[in-house]
Amino acid sequence: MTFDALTGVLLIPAIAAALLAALPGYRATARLNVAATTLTFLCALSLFFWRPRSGSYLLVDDLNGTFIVLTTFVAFTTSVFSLSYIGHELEIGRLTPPYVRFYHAMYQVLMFAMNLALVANNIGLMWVAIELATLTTVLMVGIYRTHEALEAAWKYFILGSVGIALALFGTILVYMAARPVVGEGLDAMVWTVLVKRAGAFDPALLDVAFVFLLLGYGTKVGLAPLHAWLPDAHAEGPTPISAVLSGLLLNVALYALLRFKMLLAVNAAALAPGPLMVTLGLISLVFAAFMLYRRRDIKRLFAYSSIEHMGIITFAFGMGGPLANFAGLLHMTMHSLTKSAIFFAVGHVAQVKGTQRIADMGGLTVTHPVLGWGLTLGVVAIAGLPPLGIFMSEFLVVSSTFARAPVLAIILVFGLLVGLAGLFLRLNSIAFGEPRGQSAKAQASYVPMFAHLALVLAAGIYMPPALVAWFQNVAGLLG
Amino acid sequence: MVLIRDFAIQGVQMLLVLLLAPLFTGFVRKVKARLLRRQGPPLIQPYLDLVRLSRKEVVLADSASWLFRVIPYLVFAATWVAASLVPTFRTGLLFSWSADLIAIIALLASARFYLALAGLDVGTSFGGIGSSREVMIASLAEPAMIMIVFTLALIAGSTQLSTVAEFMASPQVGLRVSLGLAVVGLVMIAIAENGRVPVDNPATHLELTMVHEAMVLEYSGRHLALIELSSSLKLILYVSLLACLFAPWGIAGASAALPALAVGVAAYSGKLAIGGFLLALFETSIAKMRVFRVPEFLGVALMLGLLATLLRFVSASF
Amino acid sequence: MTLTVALACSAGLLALAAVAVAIGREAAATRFVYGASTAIAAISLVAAAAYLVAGEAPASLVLPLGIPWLGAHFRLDALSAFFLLVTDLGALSASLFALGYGAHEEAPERVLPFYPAFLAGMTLVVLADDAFTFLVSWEFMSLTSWALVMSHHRVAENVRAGFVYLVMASFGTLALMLAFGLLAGPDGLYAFEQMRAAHPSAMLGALALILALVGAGSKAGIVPLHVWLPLAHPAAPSHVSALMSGVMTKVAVYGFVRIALELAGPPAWWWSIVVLALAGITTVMGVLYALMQHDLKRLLAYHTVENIGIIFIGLGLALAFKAHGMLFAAALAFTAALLHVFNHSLFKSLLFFGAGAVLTATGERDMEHLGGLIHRMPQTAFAFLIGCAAISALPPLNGFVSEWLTFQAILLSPQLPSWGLKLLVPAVGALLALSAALAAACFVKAYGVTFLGRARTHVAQTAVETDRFSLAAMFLLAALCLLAGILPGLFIDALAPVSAALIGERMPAQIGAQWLSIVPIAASRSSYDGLLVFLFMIISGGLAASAIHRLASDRLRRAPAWDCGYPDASPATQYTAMSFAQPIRRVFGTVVFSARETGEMPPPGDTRPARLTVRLSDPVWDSLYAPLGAAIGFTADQLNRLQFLTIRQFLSLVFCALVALLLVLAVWS
Amino acid sequence: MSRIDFDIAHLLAGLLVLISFLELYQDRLYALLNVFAAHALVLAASVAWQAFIQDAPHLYVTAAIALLFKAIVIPVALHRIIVRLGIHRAIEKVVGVGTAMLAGMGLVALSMVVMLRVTHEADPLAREDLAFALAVVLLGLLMMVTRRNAVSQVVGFMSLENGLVLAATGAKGMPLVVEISVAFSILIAFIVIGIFLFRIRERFDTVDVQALDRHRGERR
Repeated sequence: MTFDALTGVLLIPAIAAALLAALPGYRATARLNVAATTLTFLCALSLFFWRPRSGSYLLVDDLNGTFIVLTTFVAFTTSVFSLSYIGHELEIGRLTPPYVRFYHAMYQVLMFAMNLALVANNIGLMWVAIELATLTTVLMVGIYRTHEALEAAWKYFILGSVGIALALFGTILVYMAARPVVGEGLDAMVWTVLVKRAGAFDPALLDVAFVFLLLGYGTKVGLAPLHAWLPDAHAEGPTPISAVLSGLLLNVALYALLRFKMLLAVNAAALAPGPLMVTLGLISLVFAAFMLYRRRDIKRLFAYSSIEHMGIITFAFGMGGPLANFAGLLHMTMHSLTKSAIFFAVGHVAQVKGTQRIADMGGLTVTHPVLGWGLTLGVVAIAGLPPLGIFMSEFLVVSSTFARAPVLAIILVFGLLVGLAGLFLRLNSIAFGEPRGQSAKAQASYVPMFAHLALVLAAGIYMPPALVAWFQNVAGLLG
Repeated sequence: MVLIRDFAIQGVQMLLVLLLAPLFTGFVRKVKARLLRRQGPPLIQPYLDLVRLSRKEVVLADSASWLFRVIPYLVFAATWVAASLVPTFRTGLLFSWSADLIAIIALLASARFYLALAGLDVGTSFGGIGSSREVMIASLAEPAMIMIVFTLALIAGSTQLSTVAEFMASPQVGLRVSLGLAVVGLVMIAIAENGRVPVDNPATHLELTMVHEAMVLEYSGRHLALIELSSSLKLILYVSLLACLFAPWGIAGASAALPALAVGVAAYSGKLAIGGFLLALFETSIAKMRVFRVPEFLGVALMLGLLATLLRFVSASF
Repeated sequence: MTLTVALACSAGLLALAAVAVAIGREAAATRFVYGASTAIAAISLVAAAAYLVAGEAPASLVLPLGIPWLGAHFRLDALSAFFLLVTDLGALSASLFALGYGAHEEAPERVLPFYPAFLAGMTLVVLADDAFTFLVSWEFMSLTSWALVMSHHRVAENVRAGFVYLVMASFGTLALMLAFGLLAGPDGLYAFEQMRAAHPSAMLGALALILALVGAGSKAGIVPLHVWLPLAHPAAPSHVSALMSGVMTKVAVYGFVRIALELAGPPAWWWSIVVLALAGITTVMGVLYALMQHDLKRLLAYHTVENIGIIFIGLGLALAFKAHGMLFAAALAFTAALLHVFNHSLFKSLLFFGAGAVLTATGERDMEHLGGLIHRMPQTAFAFLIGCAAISALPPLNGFVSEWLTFQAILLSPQLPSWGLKLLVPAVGALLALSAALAAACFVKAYGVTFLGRARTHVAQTAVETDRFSLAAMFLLAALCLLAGILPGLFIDALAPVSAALIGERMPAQIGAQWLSIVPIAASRSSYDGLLVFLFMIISGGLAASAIHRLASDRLRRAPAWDCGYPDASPATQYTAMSFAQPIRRVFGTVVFSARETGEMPPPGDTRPARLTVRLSDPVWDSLYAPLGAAIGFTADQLNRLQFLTIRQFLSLVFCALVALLLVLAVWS
Repeated sequence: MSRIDFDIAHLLAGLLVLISFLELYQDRLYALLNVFAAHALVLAASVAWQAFIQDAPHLYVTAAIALLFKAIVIPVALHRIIVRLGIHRAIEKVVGVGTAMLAGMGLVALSMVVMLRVTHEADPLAREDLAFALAVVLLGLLMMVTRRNAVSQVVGFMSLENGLVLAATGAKGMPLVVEISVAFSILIAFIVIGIFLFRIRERFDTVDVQALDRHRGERR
């Protein structure tokens, strides 16, 4: 197989993982980690200009192109962030060198798994990749080996495995549905073939399949009531992993869901996946919005906000139509960037404050102006306030929904408002007021955080036509 | 030529109210005294008081500010302008269109505003009592007044006093329910606004029961003279307002010749006499009410006004 | 041309904000930022005024920003030009004021970056011509002002104020978002000209109007959506309070006018009932709230609520008249409302500047700790007095003119055929009159307790006159108040194109009327001449003065005030704000605020002071917001249990979800 | 495919469902393990039969994995864990056997209803097989949520996964079946090791409120 960008996206992390597992020493490995993610990102970018022909296992089209570039980019910035973050963790002895080595290796494995899941043209392969990603993140969540970390990892592991099992059953059902039409063998699992022929599939089988896939991959997306693993996993794992989880893994799972939604959309007789997604989305949104109020742990707070936004995105895709789909894609991108930026900030905050308890923070804008205002800006963005990007997507979702389904729009708006209030209630006690708690000197690079926020801001004001055309194209694909 | 004559008449009107005001106050006092079987002060006593006061030196409280010394002139100016815009013996005054009925009320309101400020300026509790009670009374009297203006405006199709007066003088008015309500309300307001019994007693000297007097307690000399003059101007203003609105008989038209004017003056002084007598009679036959029953008193006026307006809104035949 | 200038100005302001982020901590930053914003505001002001006077044709412009396939539409027509003028005037005076006032800011880096951004936001709202740009600017305006409210964040109540403000602001924005979503239709025709062309159905338009009323009303401070306003406005630095009260609420009015009178299509008569009823309540409630306050800035904020009510009364009447095709009356009511927008922006800014000057001089907002300032800061006192007289609608100042016009509009309403209005309008008129009288009472209290009397505290004793920039700003506005009061005709004529554009009819040209008086309908019907009244008062007052000084004695003796024989009564024996309001509180407060007065009088011989405690309850908050907050808290508590389930219980959740979905499938066909 | 092939496949699948019910019925750990071993055994048989009738040799691998790993290694390992942790007492159930049984019935009925909607051109074997597989999956899940004890929950998970393998092998000519079964075995190994390492006696059902208050501090 000749080396092209596609294999690059997969090979570079794989090789880097092997190297990092072998090499000792923190500095070198961390730098190597960054270098690898940089290379991967460049490969992904090249997919824009020169797109490899898709085989029966791997595939690149507009849809996953979006996801790949986003994933590799956030992976890149996160590795830069973890450079300083993990260094600090070493200093305070929260991690020991062997574990750091393990961490870096796993980081690359995770990248590999996610990229594989994205470029897989085979629903079986996609499933395997997502299981791999889950297992790696389980290991990384438990890396601190504290009582809570282990419990969180275990919870994640069990719920994740059940989810995976359900997803697999769904996958098998899809195959069963495809086999009479496509014929036995590999083709019946190849995405490009399926989507062409799906019109002739047995609708009843597809329905059952979608139910299982929705629940299976929905567990990964973190939709309520399947969300249980998410907050603890975010809260107890290392912050870079929280950033990757919120920013990327949820997206990947959602991507899988979208693929199958497209499959059903092709089949006229099958049940419309929209209503199911809309319902789950709204439940997640409202539920998570209310959960924000009683949070005392800053990382759990933002984990719940991730659930909320996943709900919004699922809702948007469930509504469908060019506007809502565009909004969904935009929201997903913006959420990845913003939420990872927030977790970068949160990581630094937790380090300077020496705790994750919101009660022990306060007056951050006084003690650490840059960090405090960065966090505030992030929260402003995630709360959907202009001129940042999420406002645009929320505007499109709300306004386009209200004309079609007023009741849904009102529930949506209610959830948004409750969520906003909850976020700012907590932000006020973190960033403003009299300084509270200890405040160490922050030695960290704010570059990734502000890079993300700058992108979000730019997108809110001006989006380059190329990107827009691309998004609109994808929105069209999603139907 | 016409312009000059109108100027002259406007000037006459201004001087007339200015000169008649103390006399009218004196007249009312005299009648009251007579009704109480007292000799009473001479009719010109108010003039004498004014002269006496303006001769005396001003005793100014240490804590008084420049505003305290300006306010008498402001109050006097506002009241005088208002009074000189109410048709007394002739409608269609030259400057009558410069302020309609609403504006006249607003002018009186501003006079009250400044006076209430003066009450607070020296920083004694008496001034405070006076001002706070005054504004409380005003806060009910003004809307009632506006409501009555609405009624009249809706009947006459104008807020312009001259027009209203001419309309009232014309036969097409007839007897109307709303007018009846309005006149009762206006009388009540006039009593309250001028601080007459039963709302307030201009002759009292027990601070705790005073409203207007408490407000101006710190004034003396020429300042007090101006205040006194303006309050009697205000009294005559209300009487002539009632006269030109509800008893517009004999009032000279806009293009009246001298005889008609003479008739107008005569009619006007007649109305003043009657009004003064009725006022005195009313005051002697009723006792002053407690301060916190005043709101109820004025509330009635407000209700009357609102009722009248509503009737007018509902149908033009009321 | 003008549009480009205005946009350039707001761009400049945004750039200025960026610069301010960089240099915020420098010493010279304050002077630089406020100086620059003064200059920019002046330029934009001149441009807007020129446009309005020249009565140019609408200009529009599309920039490749915002929603990609839509672009950012901007348009300048008479309406937006007028509000641009109001905005710039406020911005100009506020920046001028802040040149002096800002020097006292202890953390300028928390104010300077947001101030120009806030100005830019307001400007852009007025210029925006598509839903997205409008909402972005709108919410940006809220956001920046939120940041300014949070600038003194170390005071806990300010943080709470900021929170309430931001939530209410977002609530309003979401309501507007729904309104626009309705008007834009499912395929998202967001540009305003598309909406103008759309002609929505009556039902749809009505819904949009209600949403607009909720959205814009929550920003303007319509009762019961006003709760954030008295919290947030005082919390901000005074020049920002002036902008929020004087200008931002007007921008909200602009939003409502734009939607209600233009985008929502031809009005139905009953729309106005909603507007008028709410407006009437707002007017009286606002002033009653204000009367109960003794915090100077909060009192002013509540008066903003009242004046917004007056403005919305005018707008409601305009809607009613327009719905019945009485375009002339509609034009009158609309002009009255817009004129009051202008006037209120003038004197409310002036008053907040005065409050700011007092605050810098004494560090006190509580009137009970002030008094006698007229001796220490006479010029501020004079300017503030003019503001008080203007807002109390006293001739010959500007406040009276717009209220007078509103009354004239009300007097035209008997011709309205619909019975609901026949009964509602007079009641609204009574409420308006009541509020006017109460406002006067309230400002007697505010001015008398703050500036008159004797100093109640040492800080008030030792206050010093404020700086020249602040004074310049205050006197500028005071002069404008007087000018707009004595020459209202000019301003009414300037508003003619606006009402011609939105109502389709205009008031008769006033400039021709004799002696510069204003004649809304006909001279025989009603007319008012501020100039002449002014001259009259000058002349008669002058006559009196000269006569007195010629005839009477001018001897004057200073002596202690009359003390009933109890010498050297302390300043504490003066009337306080609470005691001054007591009669009115007894009359109205017992009903509205269920005011309770409990006095405890120690027995004779006991040296303890007697004390009187007043307990007020906020009806709106207690009946609406407190239960809402409680409900949300309760729900949060209930749902929060889900955080503590065991893994098995979580699994059973998944299991139940699965079974449920399968059941759905089973019953599907 | 001939009639008899179909019947045997059908029989084995039905047997699997039956054994799932037996698992649901058991209330002693050892017995549960034995029943599960039987479960795995029947699965292996059915997979092997599928391999034979589809003559797909690679399925024999899956069968072998099922036989060795699930029917022998795991039960033995779990047996030792039980001994080590000393939890050979009765299994504390959440709901009584009767209720569990009724629920199981309902689930089987549900899976039948759902699957029989499938139109007939999908060959009947797959159709019936899927119905049984779905039933097994649901019963496994039911077992997981009705048992408090970690070991029995692992058993539940494994029988769920058996259902998956049944479905996968029933799907004629499905690629990656072996890989998937391997992947799953690894997953299960992880779980078992996890239980073993972390001494998770009750961890599935742990809720140490006081610990939560101390660490997560999420209560108000």
